[in-house]
Amino acid sequence: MSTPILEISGVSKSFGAIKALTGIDFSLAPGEIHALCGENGAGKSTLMNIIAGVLQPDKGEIRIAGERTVIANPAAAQRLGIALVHQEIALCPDATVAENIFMPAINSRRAPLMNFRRLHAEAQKVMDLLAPIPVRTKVGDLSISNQQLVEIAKALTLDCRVLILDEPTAALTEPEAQRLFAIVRELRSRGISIIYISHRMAEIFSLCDRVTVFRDGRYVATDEIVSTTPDEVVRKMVGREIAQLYPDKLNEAPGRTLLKVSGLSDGERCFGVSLELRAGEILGIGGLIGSGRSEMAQTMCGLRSVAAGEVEIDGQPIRISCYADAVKAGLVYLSEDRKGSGVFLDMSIAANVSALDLGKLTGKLGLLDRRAETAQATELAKRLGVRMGGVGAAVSTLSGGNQQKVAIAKQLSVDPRVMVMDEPTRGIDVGAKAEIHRLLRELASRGVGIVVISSEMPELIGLCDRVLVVREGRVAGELAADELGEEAIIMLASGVQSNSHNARAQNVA
Amino acid sequence: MTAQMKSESQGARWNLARLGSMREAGLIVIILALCIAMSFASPHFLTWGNFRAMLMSFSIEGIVVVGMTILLIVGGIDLSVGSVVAFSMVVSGALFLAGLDPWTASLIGIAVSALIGAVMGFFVTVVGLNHFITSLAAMVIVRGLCLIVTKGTPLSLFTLPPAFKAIGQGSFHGVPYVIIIFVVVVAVFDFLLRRATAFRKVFYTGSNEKAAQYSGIRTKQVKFWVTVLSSTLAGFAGVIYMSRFGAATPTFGAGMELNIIAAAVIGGASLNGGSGTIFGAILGMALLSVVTSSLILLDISVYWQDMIKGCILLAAVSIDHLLHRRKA
Amino acid sequence: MTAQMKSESQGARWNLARLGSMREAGLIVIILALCIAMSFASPHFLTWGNFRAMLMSFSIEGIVVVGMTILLIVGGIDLSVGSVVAFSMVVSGALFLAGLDPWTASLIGIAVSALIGAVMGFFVTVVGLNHFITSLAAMVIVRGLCLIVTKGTPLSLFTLPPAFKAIGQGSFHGVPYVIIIFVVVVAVFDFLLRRATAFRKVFYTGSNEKAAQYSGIRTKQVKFWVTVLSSTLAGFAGVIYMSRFGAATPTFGAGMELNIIAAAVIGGASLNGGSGTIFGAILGMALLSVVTSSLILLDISVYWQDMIKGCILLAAVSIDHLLHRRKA
Amino acid sequence: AENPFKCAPGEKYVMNVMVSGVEYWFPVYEMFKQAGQQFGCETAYTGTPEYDVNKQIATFDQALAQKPAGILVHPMNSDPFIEPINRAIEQGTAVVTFAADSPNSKRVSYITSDNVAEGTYAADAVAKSMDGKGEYAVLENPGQDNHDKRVNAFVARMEAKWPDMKLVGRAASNQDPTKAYQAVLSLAQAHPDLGAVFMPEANSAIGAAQAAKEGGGKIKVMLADVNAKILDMIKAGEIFGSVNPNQGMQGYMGFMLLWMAKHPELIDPMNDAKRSGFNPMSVPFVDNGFSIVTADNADDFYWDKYLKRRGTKGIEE
Ligand SMILES: Nc1ncnc2c1ncn2[C@@H]1O[C@H](COP(=O)(O)OP(=O)(O)OP(=O)(O)O)[C@@H](O)[C@H]1O
Ligand SMILES: Nc1ncnc2c1ncn2[C@@H]1O[C@H](COP(=O)(O)OP(=O)(O)OP(=O)(O)O)[C@@H](O)[C@H]1O
Ligand SMILES: O[C@@H]1[C@H](O)[C@H](O)CO[C@H]1O
Ligand SMILES: [Mg+2]
Ligand SMILES: [Mg+2]
Repeated sequence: MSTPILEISGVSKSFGAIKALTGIDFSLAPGEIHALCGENGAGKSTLMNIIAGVLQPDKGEIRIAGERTVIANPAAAQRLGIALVHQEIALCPDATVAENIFMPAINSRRAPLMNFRRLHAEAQKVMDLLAPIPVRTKVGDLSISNQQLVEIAKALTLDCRVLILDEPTAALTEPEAQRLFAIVRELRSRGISIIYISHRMAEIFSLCDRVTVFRDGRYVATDEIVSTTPDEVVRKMVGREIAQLYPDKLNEAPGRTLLKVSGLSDGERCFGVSLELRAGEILGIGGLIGSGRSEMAQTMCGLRSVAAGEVEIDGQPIRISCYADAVKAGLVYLSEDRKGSGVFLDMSIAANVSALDLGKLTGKLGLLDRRAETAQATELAKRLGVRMGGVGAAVSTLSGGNQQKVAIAKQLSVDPRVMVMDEPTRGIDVGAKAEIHRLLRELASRGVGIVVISSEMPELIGLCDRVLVVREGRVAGELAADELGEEAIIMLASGVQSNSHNARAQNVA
Repeated sequence: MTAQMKSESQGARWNLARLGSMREAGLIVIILALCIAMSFASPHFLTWGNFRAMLMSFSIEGIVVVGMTILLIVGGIDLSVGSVVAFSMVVSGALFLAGLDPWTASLIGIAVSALIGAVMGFFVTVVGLNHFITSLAAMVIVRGLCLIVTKGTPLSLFTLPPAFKAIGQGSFHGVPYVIIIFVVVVAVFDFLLRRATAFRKVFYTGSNEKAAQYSGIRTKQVKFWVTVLSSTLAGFAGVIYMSRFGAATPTFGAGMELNIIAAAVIGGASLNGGSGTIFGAILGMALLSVVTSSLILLDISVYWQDMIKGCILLAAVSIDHLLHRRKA
Repeated sequence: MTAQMKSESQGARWNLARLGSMREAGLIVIILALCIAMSFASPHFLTWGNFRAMLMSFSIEGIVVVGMTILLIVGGIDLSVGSVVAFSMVVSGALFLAGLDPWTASLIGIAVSALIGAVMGFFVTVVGLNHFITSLAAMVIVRGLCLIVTKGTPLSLFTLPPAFKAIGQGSFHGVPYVIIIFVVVVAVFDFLLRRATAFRKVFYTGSNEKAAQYSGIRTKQVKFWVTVLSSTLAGFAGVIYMSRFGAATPTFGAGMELNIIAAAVIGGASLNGGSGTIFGAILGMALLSVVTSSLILLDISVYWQDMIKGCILLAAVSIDHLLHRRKA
Repeated sequence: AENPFKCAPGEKYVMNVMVSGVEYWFPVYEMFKQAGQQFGCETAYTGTPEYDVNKQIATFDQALAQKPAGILVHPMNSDPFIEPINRAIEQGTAVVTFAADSPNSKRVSYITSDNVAEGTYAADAVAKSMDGKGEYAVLENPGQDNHDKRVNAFVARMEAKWPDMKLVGRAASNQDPTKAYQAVLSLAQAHPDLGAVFMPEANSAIGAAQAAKEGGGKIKVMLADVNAKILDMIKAGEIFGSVNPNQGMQGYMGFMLLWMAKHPELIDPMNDAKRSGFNPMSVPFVDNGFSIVTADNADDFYWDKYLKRRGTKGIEE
């Protein structure tokens, strides 16, 4: 075998008392796509940050093409030909898409003046490979999924030998993901090595050549994809068998109407949306990126201003002028933008969990009962399996998936009547995801209304009893449990007959 | 878990073990070190008279610092505090001279200050301007109002009744009322900021306004009320100054805002919002005051005072920062 | 797409169509409206003499605004500018009095100012303090240095050679050199900030420092150099002031920082970094200046000037904000 | 008998001001110090470098904590100093105010130049040179009492004695040369016939004089106080003139008043003081006079030359 392009041996990294990595080994062959798997908090992102020069290891060494190397900072990594698409979007919101895409190039450019015309033309070319986002738009004005596409486009412009993608598809839908895979394969054919981190087993098995598994910051195993199975990878990750990925669906007729939305428009991105959610069922919402699913949900909950339409909960019409009204009526929304609007990064886990309803933790005299707050957070964190130092730790110290669990814990802390969850399991590992799905099913069966917006097709199909598909801000159609399938969803979502749809290993996910 | 809950339940903040890990510990150490050094350098430093002078000099400003710190936590800033302090003095003073009893006059002065806060709050939350520019305009406008009311000359309130003057000038068993009021205000707000539900929303809003909105918090309301609170406390301070000085000076407190903001920032408040403590801010104030008064006691040439003061300040915040960073 | 490219290739910034969509359009409209109103109110307003007078009065400060704006864009702030202006005057002045030729003395004054910026840059990037507290300390220290050098008394530089005095006092075909220098500095930096590769990094660093680092930008270097630039421009302004006034006053420029920051913020710079333009900041400065001189021209009572000025300021930024928001 | 005009060991007299780094105070202290030395007393110069009454009171209190024999204070604002001054008197420290007063306090004396006379004189000088006819403006520092007095006296005198002198503008320059510069430029625009401008202190004058000069030198600049730059401009004819309080006398007499207040046993006037326990030293007010500075005598007002002539270290001793 030829010398690995990248070789990690014995790398350890701690954050205070938390050991993120312990004596990790890893090796990347030239021209391979190498999947990296592990539960939330297993240390995947930490290792990638070390490779990209963002963090320094406490111990261990890195070899690039056989040569021992210290990667002091991101600029050094770039010079070595290492590019990283970060799990957490790191773009400049005030700059245009074009400038963000070519930021590393602008940084190292010698020409004293900018040539904006060329920049825009070239950036548009790169961007169009993924999605036709106009490159003069300010990144701050893009939805989070479009930002993720920009982040990927940015990595594609780098002249690199090693490309690391840390959960690039967490908020992407099938078509974008497929486009990305085509690009990644093409890069591989040019001899570029790729590290691919994902919690979606289907993707890993359709895209990658080898897979390495980490558990609790330690190296577990590396296998050829062809000689392993998703179940085995999951077992290595979690350390046990996961019996059933998705809970059983509702097998009786749904009960009374919990949520009724009629003719809802915001006048900009969603128009005349009507839907009905009934007790016991989990309603899915599918659609392409930018179809307006999130806007629809946000409008419903008073997070965007309503131009027309009505919302009823339990048969009671509610007046929603702001989100606080919705919360009061028992309607809560989980944001798809974790960092931007989901969590308070600098605040403790406990404070994050209690943010939605401080009232129930408030005793006489308006004082916060911190013991109750701690207890609540501890209980929910345990239920969701948050890997953490303690509930007093800042959310910023958690891994991406664990931050997402905190965001979910916040929703669960109030006893909502209807939960609208936008990409609820974004970045969450297989085991925890199954756990959360079970929890949602259990809530649904106890009469809590659950709406799940998801870009992950298997999740919509596996979890939901019924799926609405949204296209260009309107409901394009509805699929009952027995009609659910990737092809059906895609057809409704894109509005065209897709005949040559390349179905992924459906049985896996 | 039990251990955690226990320390939590003891109110624990003053627990010695936790002191070491407090944000404020570095500052306390630095202030103590300065005091010890000073007590060797000057026999006058460790006297009640000097201590009283230092406390007196910052205790009324300390009340303003409380409001500013809370405003910084919510992500705002208030450049108008100095003007509002003066306006509160001037309005109360003018009403008193017009025949009102000083207590009612003072209440009106404070109410007017709150109103100024409400107007600023309106511009920030409804119009959508930022706190900096809004409060800058307010600073100029309110200072102008002071000049208009007084025609530029200080109002002499020599005739204030002794009972009212006592607030600012009297003392209780040797401890000036001003200091008592200061300690009470600080203690109450420090406690509330750490424990009260309403103030927790201030942290959420300052830490991530959007996430706060997505948690059902009416962040505009929060920002509005914090702005009002800051002005109200400034107005309250103005009334105490009036009692202490027996005068209402239209130019009073010009430039005060920088000192106040500096104290809060030294004490750990972030200009980007989301963090800060009242106790820390007061320590910041104390540090500034100890440095100033040390230089005077040491009889340092006036030419050199500013330079040395600035250097000590810079060194102190650097040490504090490095101590704190090491820990993190 | 072709149409788009065309407008781009025309350098386009001054293209009328785009003017409407510019961040600065609102301010221009407001300033013009004020000017038109004033030209009815006072026959002296719309004269070259008055225009020249207004330009003269803000052009040197305008140079300081340039540096401050760039510093705000990178996410910093500089409270020390007023002190640095004075220090540059004082150092150059003292060296001149000690026998150096004024040109060399001025270069040294500017170099010393740059050095102050470098020291601040060190504390910000290496020690890790924030710009606010660092520059606050610098403000005090440098003001102290001014006192030390001058012993508190203004240096009279009456004997400056005419060629040197001409910078601040002379004119070229009726246009004062000061205005020419100002226009050149503003034009150059405005252009660089929009077009130069190096200055893009300032925006990136200010917009999201982490993202910039991940793209290989040495954000500490960027912040360091911008800090140095701001002080250097302040030092340059100090030298021009020295030439204009033929004096070096240790107390010069105290409180200047607020005015400078206000101008930049009115002109669209964000205190959180990431946005701002030189042109906008200069418009902000112009607005402040038009208001001030209008009040004098209209012979408004001094007692009312502040209040009216503040109200106009508040109204102007509100209108600007609302105009701009409607568009977004 | 032994010379009674001698200090006991450790007897200390303090001068206390705001904006302590500013030149005006230095000649005051110079003579305060000299008088002290002549009496064998210790003296000290204290105060806050800032323009802030709260901070000044803090330094006053600190000085007080060291129990000095007397304090010569320039109270930034009158009434805020009542309580501190009275507290000082109670603890046996004598207090005399200078250049600004705290009339409602128990301070022993107040020494100052007559601000009204200064304004009046300045008005006469300006009007006379313009043959009693023309336009003038004033720059102000609203809120500082002695400055307001000078300006008001100037305007009042013009109105009373010079009916053809017309006040065309007032602007606040607040002791800032750049503000004064802009104000004079604007005033000159609005009033092309502006012939004179008066301001009550020297900082503004640096900016105002420059603006006047750029306007072609038609505007006569008149002010109170001096500094090296002002003196140079007076000598060059670029500034019309200045009224300057006799700082030396302020300091010297200030000390004498303090000293006498601290040693009342030396005086035994014919009144009821002794019997009723009042301080017999009662001189409520002293006028230290002022000088008119013109090109002829300007040379005698340079602080550095004065220091060199005297061979002392100024406020640093
Ligand atoms: N800045 C930090 N401070 C403290 N702990 C940290 C910090 N960053 C990461 N950790 C901890 O290191 C561990 C590994 O985190 P990492 O982000 O590498 O996990 P991951 O495998 O990428 O998980 P995910 O799938 O959720 O993204 C976690 O326990 C996390 O809490
Ligand atoms: N502030 C904004 N300004 C302009 N366009 C916006 C803004 N926010 C969102 N959009 C656009 O609105 C469209 C719909 O948004 P959004 O992405 O939320 O839809 P979605 O169906 O939830 O898809 P996803 O969440 O997967 O991206 C997208 O084209 C997005 O770019
Ligand atoms: O102008 C000066 C000073 O400002 C001080 O007030 C003393 O008296 C005046 O002459
Ligand atoms: Mg991760
Ligand atoms: Mg979405």
